[in-house]
Amino acid sequence: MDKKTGVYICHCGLGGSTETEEILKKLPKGSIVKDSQYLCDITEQELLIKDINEKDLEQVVVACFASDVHRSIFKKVGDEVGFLPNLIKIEESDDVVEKIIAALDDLKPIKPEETEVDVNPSVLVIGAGIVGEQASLDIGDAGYKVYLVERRPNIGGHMAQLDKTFPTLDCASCIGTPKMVATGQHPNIELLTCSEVIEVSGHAGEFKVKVLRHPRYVDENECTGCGICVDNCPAVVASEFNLGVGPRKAIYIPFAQAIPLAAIRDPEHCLSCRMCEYVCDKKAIRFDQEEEIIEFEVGSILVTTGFELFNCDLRPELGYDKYDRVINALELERLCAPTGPTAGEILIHGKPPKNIVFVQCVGSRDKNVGNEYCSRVCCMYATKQCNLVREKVPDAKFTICYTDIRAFGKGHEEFYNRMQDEGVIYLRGIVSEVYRGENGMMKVRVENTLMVEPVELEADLVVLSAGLVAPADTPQLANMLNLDVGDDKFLAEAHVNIRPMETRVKGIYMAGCAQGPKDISDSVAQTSGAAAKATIPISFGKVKIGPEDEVKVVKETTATAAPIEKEVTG
Amino acid sequence: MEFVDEIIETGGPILGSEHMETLRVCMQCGKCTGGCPSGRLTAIRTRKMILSALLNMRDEVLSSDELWLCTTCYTCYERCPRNVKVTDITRTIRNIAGREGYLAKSHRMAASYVIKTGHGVPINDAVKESRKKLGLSEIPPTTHAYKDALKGIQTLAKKTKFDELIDFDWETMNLKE
Amino acid sequence: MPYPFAVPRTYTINPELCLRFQEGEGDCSKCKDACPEGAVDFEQTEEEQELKIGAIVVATGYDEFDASLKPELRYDLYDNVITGVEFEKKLLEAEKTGKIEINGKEPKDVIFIQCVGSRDKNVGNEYCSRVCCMYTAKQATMVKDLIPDSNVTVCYIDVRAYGRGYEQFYENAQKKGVRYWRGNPAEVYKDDGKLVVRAENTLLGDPKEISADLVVLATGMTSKSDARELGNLLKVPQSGDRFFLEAHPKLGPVNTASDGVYIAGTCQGPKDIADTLAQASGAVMKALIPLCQGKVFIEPITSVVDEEICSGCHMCEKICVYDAPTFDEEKGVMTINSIVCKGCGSCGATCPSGAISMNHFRDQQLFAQINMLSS
Amino acid sequence: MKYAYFLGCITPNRYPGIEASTRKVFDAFGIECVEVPGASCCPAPGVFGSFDLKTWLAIGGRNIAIAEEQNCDIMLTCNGCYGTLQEANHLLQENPHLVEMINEILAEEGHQYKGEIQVKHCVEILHNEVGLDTIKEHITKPLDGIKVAVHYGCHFLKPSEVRGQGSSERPRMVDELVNVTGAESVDYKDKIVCCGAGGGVRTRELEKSLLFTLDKVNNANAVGADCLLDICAFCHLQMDVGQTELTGKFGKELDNIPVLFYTQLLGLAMGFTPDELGINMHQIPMSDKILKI
Repeated sequence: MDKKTGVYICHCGLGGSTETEEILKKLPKGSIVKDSQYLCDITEQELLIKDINEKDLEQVVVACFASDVHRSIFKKVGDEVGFLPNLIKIEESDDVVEKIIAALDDLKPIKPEETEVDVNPSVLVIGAGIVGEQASLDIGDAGYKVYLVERRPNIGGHMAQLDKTFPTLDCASCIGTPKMVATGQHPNIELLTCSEVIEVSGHAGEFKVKVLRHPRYVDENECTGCGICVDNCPAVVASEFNLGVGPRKAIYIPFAQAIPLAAIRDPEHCLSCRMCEYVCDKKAIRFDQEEEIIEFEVGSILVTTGFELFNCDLRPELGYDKYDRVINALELERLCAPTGPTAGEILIHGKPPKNIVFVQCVGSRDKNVGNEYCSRVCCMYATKQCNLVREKVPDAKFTICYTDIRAFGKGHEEFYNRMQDEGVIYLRGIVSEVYRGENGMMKVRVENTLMVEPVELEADLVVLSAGLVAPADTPQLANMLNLDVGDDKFLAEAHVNIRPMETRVKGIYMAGCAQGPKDISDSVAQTSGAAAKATIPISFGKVKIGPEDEVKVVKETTATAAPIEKEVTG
Repeated sequence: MEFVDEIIETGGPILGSEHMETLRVCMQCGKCTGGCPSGRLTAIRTRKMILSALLNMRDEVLSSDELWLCTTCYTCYERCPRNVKVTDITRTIRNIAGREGYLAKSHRMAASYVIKTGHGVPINDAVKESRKKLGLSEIPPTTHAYKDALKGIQTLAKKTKFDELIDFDWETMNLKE
Repeated sequence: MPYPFAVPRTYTINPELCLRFQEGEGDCSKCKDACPEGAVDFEQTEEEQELKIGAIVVATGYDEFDASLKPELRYDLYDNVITGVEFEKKLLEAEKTGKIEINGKEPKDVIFIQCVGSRDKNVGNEYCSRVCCMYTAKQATMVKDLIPDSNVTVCYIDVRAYGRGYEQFYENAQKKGVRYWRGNPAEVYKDDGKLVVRAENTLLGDPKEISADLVVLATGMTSKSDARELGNLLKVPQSGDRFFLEAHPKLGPVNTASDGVYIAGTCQGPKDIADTLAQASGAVMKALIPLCQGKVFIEPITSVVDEEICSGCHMCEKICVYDAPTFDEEKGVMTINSIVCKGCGSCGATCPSGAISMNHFRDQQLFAQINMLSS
Repeated sequence: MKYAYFLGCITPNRYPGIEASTRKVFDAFGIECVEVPGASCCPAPGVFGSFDLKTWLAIGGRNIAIAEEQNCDIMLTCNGCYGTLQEANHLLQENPHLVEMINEILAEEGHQYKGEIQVKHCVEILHNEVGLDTIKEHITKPLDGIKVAVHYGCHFLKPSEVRGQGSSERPRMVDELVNVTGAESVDYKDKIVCCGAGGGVRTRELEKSLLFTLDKVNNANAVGADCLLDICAFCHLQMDVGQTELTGKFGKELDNIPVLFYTQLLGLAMGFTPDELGINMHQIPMSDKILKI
């Protein structure tokens, strides 16, 4: 450490430092230490350049709070003096002197030089729920090629499973299906279902991608989705799409509006009777199909892998694994949906439920199961489900047991008020346990915290408002793409406030629930935002990258799931 | 000092400060009270006790009879979504209540047996007979059989000032009146 | 300059305060004389610029709720009842001085009141402002940091810590000793020089009085006072909460009823910075699509004028909010600009001679719908 | 295999049958039980822990220290003892400053806590170390047709983060131990709920504490159980004596249900007589159905 050094301590988040003298003592002769306000401001930077030139500083350290977002701001400094300041992040709890001196010990010069590379005018979108679809449509509409990779046999994600959406009570199929169809037909979107990204290398502008395509055992282009194979298949198993509420065959079409509309054979349950092959007019069945690897290059990558539903078995006191009158919210959604296994008829033990208790925060706001965060959607979807059930069972009574009603989005509070007006009881208190009473009905133990009184509610149906969790294989995905994962196990953004769609890797963006729970509106707005981020370098045609922007290949396969649809938690 | 801080400082040295600090983060969801086996049968309201402690209502909490209706079954502790160590907080609040003179006579009596005999539930003649019938030693190999060991317990009680806490009279070997 | 790191980094003269612009005051020019760059220009006047653009993004933000509309909280009466924004400025000062001062004294008892102007039909704002729970948690934490022996109480109805890291942030405030008090305060009054907040603790079922040196009102967001004018100009309607209405909450959260006009951020409804920025980039994407394509597609359902019947009475021109009909001087009839027409049908309904109909959507279809509904 | 049998208070001083049956069963499996000479009250976690945590920890540490002098792990037959000794051991093993504090107190009597042994419940040893297969081999009189309402008690399972016995909501260990005897563990309402005795409630508020027991008895009877089965001497006392107190002192009506400690049930299945197991010393007499086996 013998170089003449300039140390600048910024006020942001720190309120300045009184210890400039102390730091100066430890620096070589000719160094300076300055306490400055708002270094991100351009005039302050001009002063910095002046200092560097006048005092012949050989290196500069800027200590500030948000070092991770400010790097690009000092571009002007780099251009003028030939090197960039080293930014070190200082937090309130840090010993400022110690941290700065420690940073000086191991200082590597940062050259402003970046390589400019051409941008491949295409984007990889991983995951084809509503978020992946919308991003693909936006990018495709802007005129660029999209590879949309989906692990399941069809696109549409969780939204396809919903009946209606809050707070407007739009039919989910009515707004989701057109998006699916548009995605399936878009000339710029290449849809790869039953597929998983298994390797990514390269850098922004030019990522090399390997995709593993699992066999569908049906020729997607030949199959018309007529369903005659399904009708003739003798093997029956529970339908994943309907969360086990209804059956499916070993060769099946997950749901009527599935895109691509093609059957898929589930080899695990197939009896190999080859009846499907025999009955198919189009000769579309391919028992000999094998998995294949597809390789291509893209300019940007967008991760839209969504969420999984919390596994309610992890809260055994709620009896989800024990009682069939205890179901999770997505199961209720399938029961309500006209496209569901009961065609929208809600029957519990053969009768429409009259007394329904919703249990909020199952797997959310719960450090006990490792999920401290709020899932953002459960308050409103429970409120909505009261409305859905009421349409079919007009005399049903509803109680929603909650801690805080988080009706924060546009129109949410209004919807909450409306349902209160219509008689839904909001009981403040989190359900402690559920058991079966002598008459076979469920008993729900909960404190009515506003009455300071523990009560037992009787219910013929208990709905667990299960929270959203990161897909189980998020760590593997993050590993492959060199991304970070947050404490909440969702993918981490570059900065939670300022760069919510960017990742630590240049050229890789994310949107929707892959980044954390959010509702459809917020997801769709965010995904268009991420699409913009991915499109901008492409429309420029060039992007600047530094050595740190390379994605290093992680040599391990991340392929995890079979091609059949998997609802991990059901 | 705030009551919350007092609770944390009292329990911290034995149970750990981090353990006790969880008291602060209660979000009042009521999961504790909702599942409390005692609350179904008695007047104890666990969440209210925690809230009262957080709101610095020291006297109300310490003097309440409900404080002593927890059977330490740990149901609340197990289920708390914020991992508040409710049962240990209850035990600690009772420690403070004890120092403030809220120990019931019956409790002091049970404690005095330990100083007197080493056992909270000492042996009696009938059980001695039963033990013989079962082929066990008439007197169990505990402080009942080892008088020096009993002295050890008594020394220990003096050292921790447990005798003072329960108002034990060494002269009469009984509780002070 | 409004604040030190303002962009553009330029000084502005407030004519309402500048002596030069006051009637009869005349000719002060101290700033002009002092400026070495000669940048001060008293002669500047309003000017109109015409720009040709392909898309418009509205990002006009919000106004803060006027706390004096809740008179029971005595914001207008007591100077130690302040808003969250005002307190934020105090905290900025405190960052430098290390001290919070209210009327020259460090407050020991601080009460934050949530939902001031939010979730309140009484003042016409039924909606939640989405940010107050968290900015209060931040401010309350800072008070505890700066004044460790202070009593900080947050009066709330629901703690809406929904975003990433929010729940931990809320918990952290609790760890620092911030008290959360469930109950919306009924009123604030002064007793013996000290503020008293009357609030039920709904979790104990008791009405109580808590005294305070400082009451901070977590004022919510309202739509811009001139949102209606801008909305009229751009043909962007407002929703019931007076914020701009998106085309569809799910299919088009940044689109509006006007093609090519997009909305982002709090002009569409309250939201935090992360959600605002996500939505802003989303609006950019929508604006980019036609720019990248160089072309736009228009909806097929537009109105058409039957020139044989049209009398050129201009009735349609008056009713149309999109300025689609214009008068064809040569032919003496109205014509419809199909690019701006939204196919809303107002003109057709208004036309006294029945000269206007909708492409691809005939009256018969409409009547069929009406019959269906009425049967 | 050798264990230091920590007796506590209620096992030796109220229910010697528990002690006798445990010794017999362990002997049959070739496990030696040595004494913990001069051991005292554990002392009870919810009672003494509520009075003074420091005294509680010191006495608990003392009992562990004496057992350490026997060079083997502790075995016990009471959830209260388990709660205290297991938790005290855990706290002491994790916190050197507590060991220092305790050893200063114990020095005078000449004991020293070292932290070298483990504290195990008798059912834990039977399930995890003897194993269900070995137990099955020793069953000579399978208890076919006996319906057992298992009562786990609280401090064997909870706090689960310290006890490490798995799920506190859906425990399986004792049910498996019951089923291996040929008897059937039946599900009943509030199976994992407390007997009501702990935390000093029995001592201070007898009638209220017995309300728990009343529920227990009614819930077990509702599913036609032949007996309540416990693994804790204190629960055993609460449920056995408690029934007579409920009908006697407090005039409640209930159908008495016999109460068995696990090693008593196992002993029956292994061919020991009710007299040898001290079953006839209970307040609530055993039913003929059980005695006939």
